[in-house]
Amino acid sequence: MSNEKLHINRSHLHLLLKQMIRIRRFEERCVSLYSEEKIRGFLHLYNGEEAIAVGVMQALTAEDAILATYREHGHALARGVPMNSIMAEMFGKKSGCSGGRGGSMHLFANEQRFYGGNAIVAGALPLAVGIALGDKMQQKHTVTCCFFGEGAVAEGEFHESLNLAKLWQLPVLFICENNRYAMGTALEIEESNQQIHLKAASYGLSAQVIDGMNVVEVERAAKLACSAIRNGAGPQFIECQTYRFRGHSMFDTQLYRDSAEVNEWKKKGPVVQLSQWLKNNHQIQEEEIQAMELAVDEEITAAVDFAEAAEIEPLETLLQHVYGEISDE
Amino acid sequence: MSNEKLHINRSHLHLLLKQMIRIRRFEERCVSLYSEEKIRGFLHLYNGEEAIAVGVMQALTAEDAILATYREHGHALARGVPMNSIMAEMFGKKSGCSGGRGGSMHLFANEQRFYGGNAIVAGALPLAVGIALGDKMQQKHTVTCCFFGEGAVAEGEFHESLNLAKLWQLPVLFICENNRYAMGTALEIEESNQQIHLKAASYGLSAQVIDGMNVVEVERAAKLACSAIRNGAGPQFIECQTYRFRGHSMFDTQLYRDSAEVNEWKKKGPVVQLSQWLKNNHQIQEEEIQAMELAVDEEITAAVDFAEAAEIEPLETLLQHVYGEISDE
Amino acid sequence: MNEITFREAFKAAIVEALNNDPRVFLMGEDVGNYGGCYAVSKGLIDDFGAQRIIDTPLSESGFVGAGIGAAIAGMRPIVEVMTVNFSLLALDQIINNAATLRHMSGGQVSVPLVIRMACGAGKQLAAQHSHSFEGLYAHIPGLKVLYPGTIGDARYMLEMALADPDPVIIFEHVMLYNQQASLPEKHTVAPMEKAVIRKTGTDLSIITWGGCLFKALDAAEQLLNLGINAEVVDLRCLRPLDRTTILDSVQRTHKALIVDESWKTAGMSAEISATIAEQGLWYLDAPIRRVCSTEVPIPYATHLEQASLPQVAEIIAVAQQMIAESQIAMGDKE
Amino acid sequence: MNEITFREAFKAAIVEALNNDPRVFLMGEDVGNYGGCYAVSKGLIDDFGAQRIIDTPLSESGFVGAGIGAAIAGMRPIVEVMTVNFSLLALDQIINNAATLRHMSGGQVSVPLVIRMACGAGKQLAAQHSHSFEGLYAHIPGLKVLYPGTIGDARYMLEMALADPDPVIIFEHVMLYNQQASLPEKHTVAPMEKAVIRKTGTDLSIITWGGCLFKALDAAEQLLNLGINAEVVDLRCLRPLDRTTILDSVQRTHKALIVDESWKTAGMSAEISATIAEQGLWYLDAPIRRVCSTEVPIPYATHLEQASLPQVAEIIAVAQQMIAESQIAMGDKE
Ligand SMILES: Cc1ncc(C[n+]2csc(CCOP(=O)(O)OP(=O)(O)O)c2C)c(N)n1
Ligand SMILES: Cc1ncc(C[n+]2csc(CCOP(=O)(O)OP(=O)(O)O)c2C)c(N)n1
Ligand SMILES: [Mg+2]
Ligand SMILES: [Mg+2]
Repeated sequence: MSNEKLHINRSHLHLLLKQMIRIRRFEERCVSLYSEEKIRGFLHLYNGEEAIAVGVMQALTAEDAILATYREHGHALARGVPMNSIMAEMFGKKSGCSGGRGGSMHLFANEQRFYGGNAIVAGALPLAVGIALGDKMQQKHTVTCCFFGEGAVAEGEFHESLNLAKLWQLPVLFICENNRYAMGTALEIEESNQQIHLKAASYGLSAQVIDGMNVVEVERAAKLACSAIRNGAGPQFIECQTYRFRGHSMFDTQLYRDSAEVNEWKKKGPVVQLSQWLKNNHQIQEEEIQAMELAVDEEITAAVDFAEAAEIEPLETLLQHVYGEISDE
Repeated sequence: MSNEKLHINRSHLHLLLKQMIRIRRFEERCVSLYSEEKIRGFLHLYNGEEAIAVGVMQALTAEDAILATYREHGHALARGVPMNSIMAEMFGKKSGCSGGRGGSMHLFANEQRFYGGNAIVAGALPLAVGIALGDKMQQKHTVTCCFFGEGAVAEGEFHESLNLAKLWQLPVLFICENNRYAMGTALEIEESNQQIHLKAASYGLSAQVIDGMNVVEVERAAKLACSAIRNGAGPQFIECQTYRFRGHSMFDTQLYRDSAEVNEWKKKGPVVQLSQWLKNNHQIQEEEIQAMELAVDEEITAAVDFAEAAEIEPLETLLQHVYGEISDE
Repeated sequence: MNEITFREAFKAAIVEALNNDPRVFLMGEDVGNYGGCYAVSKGLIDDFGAQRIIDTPLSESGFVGAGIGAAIAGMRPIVEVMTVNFSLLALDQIINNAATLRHMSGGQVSVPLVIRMACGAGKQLAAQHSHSFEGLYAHIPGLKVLYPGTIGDARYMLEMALADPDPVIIFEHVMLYNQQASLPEKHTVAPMEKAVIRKTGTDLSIITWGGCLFKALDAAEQLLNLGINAEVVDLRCLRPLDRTTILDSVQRTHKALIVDESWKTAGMSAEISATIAEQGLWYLDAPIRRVCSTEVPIPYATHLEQASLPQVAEIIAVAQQMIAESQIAMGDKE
Repeated sequence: MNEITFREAFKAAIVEALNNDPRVFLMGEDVGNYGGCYAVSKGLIDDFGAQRIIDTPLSESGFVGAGIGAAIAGMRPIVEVMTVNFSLLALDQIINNAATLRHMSGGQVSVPLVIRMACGAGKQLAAQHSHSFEGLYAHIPGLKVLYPGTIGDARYMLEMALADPDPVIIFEHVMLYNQQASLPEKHTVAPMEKAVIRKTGTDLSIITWGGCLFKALDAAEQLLNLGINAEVVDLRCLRPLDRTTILDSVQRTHKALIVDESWKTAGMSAEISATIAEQGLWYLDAPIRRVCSTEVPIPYATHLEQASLPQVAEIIAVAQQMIAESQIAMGDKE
């Protein structure tokens, strides 16, 4: 297993920070757009968990495939799906990344091999196994990376998928975003064994648990896992311990947890953590952070303007994309 | 955990041997009845695995509940479901234990709390969890014992059920009959981790693997597990290593295994093993074994006569038992 | 009479059941600490405790199967599947076990289980959260399928379902939860398996249920102004189906328009049409019509979503067209 | 022409696909070492290797989902689900993913997947192994559903399914595997989505498919001797449904009798009836009739099992009754 060197130089750390800030501020903008009723449906935000998507994406190449959950804005953004198309999607517009048919929970982008946005808990895991199988059969030497919450671990599809992936030694990187709650259900109500990585290990996968709030640690773990996969070691599993700062969706009254707990975790948040470290080590200046925020805000505002101005699909297209054309091929 | 003493006295060992012979010869009779077309549908025989059902049943009381698979003749017999009603069921008769509606794969007997006879692989596991939950809620202090093959371990329902059972500390005894094949699929094609008991342990259950060909060992393990359950230790898991001497069902051409392998295992068979031990230790005489066989054959012949003579359900009853009557209650 | 929401009605029914029968308990994802995805069971865990309001892991097959087992063991579980979309993960347990055990065991095993499921579209939840699968469930012998569309049914059907010895599915349309209406007296609520005529009429029968009932009633009211007096039949129970009430109504009105939020092909609307074509063909003076969802996975964008669902305007237009057709047809025959 | 069995036809189609396209592979429980539960793929693992004939664990949701994923990645998987009964365990993947991904992604994701499933009753396999769920699958936009009832379709439909860009379900009735017939030339086999009239007739249309087709043809032959000339329409493809062929036939015969092995309520038979009641009502001179399975989980005992399934005698009796009814009805009108 080649122990790839991490580029933990200043500019790379700045890039990581900027990506995380970009996601954070994007999500915050979504909150206001939701109250303005520009975005509708279920909206699940990624605040607090940004280090995971940003860290893992550093390990993936353009040929690799990605699957995520309904809480996937951050993943799409970090993967390079254009923000305009994401925002337009949530506005239900034709130029949205799923043509307005998917919404927040179903972002897709073939160009980035970003295969959704799946709103059935654990529903993407078998797909990830299959994409990895298909790529492997075609000698593509890719990694298929699948993100999911710790709630998914209780589903039968988790079990079936891990077994298949290991049995067939498939190039799947499983990333469990363990934010300790599935909606309002705490990990100890969900799992008899709360050591998720040990469950994964029981299938024979190399599995580890890491601090999902530390983007550098996430990047390092993901890179090692990806190189193991590329060297034929089979599927790898990383449990990233994290926390969601906001409610499950916009409808959550959060009866199931104290604000003290939330605040405790916020102190460890990925953006705070990295920017503090950079500051303490004189690797960044407050103005640089502000400049990042400004740049990001401009991008977001542009995206909102784009989405606002974008056209909706004409009603006559309603039946499109139910079936393909034979010429599709 | 009270370490119950086993009654390994002569008469108990004779009883165990007789039970196993009874099942073995019953199954052999089924083979000929199948070729005579008296029994139809899918027929799965228990030859080679008799020690498991017989051993485990010693640990269960009349109040305990039992669930099994489509390979459940042995379990029903060992549980005390009358042989006549089992045979009549396979003949499709009204006096069959499921009124002729279930057949070989669906033996039921409320009186013995024998809840089938389930032909969906792993389909009974969630039911077992629920019966244990229901009994516990009613303070019944029972054990629910669920038998299943190692093939079931790959199903999502296995995973969900073990997690629920442990999370809720339910009185379930899981008995995995690991006969190394699921139809024609060998364990190593089925499971990335072939140590089934270790998989069970990953949910936090006390889990062990035993020689499922040794009825005394099975009985001991089951009794210990049941007393643990009755003492509140939560669900227990026993992997019984065994082998099926015949094909999966009557249609199996057994392309997937050598007869040498089968013969090797037959030497370790539960009936041979126990009778040899008893003989070597002068605890049984050949004539006593013959007497057992004779008695059993008489019982079987009587059951066949009973089934043969029994009436079929009149066609007018076809729609019965689709719905109950409110007065059922 | 006091006005309550459907949410309150569903909740009151659960509370009553928990109070009246120690064998009853509620189990499902987030029914406890979260208060229920649609807030139906909010606060119940405080009143009844975690032993009777059980938060389950995300294991639909596992906990639905556990509900079946608990019912076999003598309890009266109410299992909530968060939405019908997720019930596909539990369908093996529902069909191969719950619906089948009584018959397969020759009548020995009863499964007195109630499964509640939210369903339906209208909240821009897109293609994995907006399905209506009642036709699928109504296809299965051994199940009973209820779909309350009025506040009285939302309030009182659960009790009837719990008194039934067989597995009963209850659908709750997500667009109804916030609707408000005055609660009728219990004794005025029809038995579980009867269809009810919610508005009498003479010119055509609009046959519907659940989430489409209020659309049908709205359409019927507007049709009155257009000189068309429609009858509205609320099926309430999709299995067993009260075919008599359907046929009686069509015998009087000679026209049947079925409104169903699920996809048209091989859904519940088809069965109602087939029932009439089999047993009431000669009553008809116009072809049977169905207003259903467009055959597309429900899209997110609101204009596309709304275009894919049955709407009042479409019901009115089709009704008018049917009246016109019948006049031509009658003309033909004269 | 040489006679082959349906089993041989299904197998030959798989072999041909494997030979013609390196993207094709077969995956499922016991398709390899065991040779297939119904021996369709016997020997293939020796010829094509374990890379292309993949024995899966007992994980229906997992490996069907894996088939979907492999299709997305550019392969052309043939996934075998041992029987339709077990497909309930994979239904979430089939409905919420396979059928939905293309639309939900705005047309970006194709799922060119074929799923083969054995189905049907007649072998005394009882209530967990004898279902027919084609109506359920036909209800779902995004899927296509084939049900070959002739040797030509058994042989040639797979190729058409594999050429399709969308998920296609192919049902194989277990009672057909051993049936033998002479294989027609490939070019005589109709396109996948067309219904085919297997016997022309003038007096009534018997509409059926798959495992009931031979029963319908048998009945039609016997009816001839009774002076009734029935047309037999073989639907072949249940989604999309070739409504034109159905309506054309009924327009000529004025009577529709649907034969369907699944349960009557809200199944496929209902949709065909509803189609006629909607678009061909005035063609009819007798009520539409359906001969379906009795609404009971299929029992084990042979006499009960047979009593629960559509039978030739019943088809004949109902056809005669329809002719009688239409004469009375016509009499009425005169
Ligand atoms: C199969 C299924 N069951 C239930 C739901 C409803 N639901 C949506 S998200 C969620 C919680 C999932 O928690 P987790 O996997 O930990 O992810 P997180 O939301 O914490 O990121 C639930 C119960 C669903 N979408 N799919
Ligand atoms: C869900 C499901 N999938 C597939 C089958 C078909 N099938 C019946 S038995 C069997 C093998 C099961 O093997 P195992 O669990 O080891 O039990 P054994 O037969 O060895 O006792 C299979 C694949 C089924 N009955 N149910
Ligand atoms: Mg979580
Ligand atoms: Mg086995």
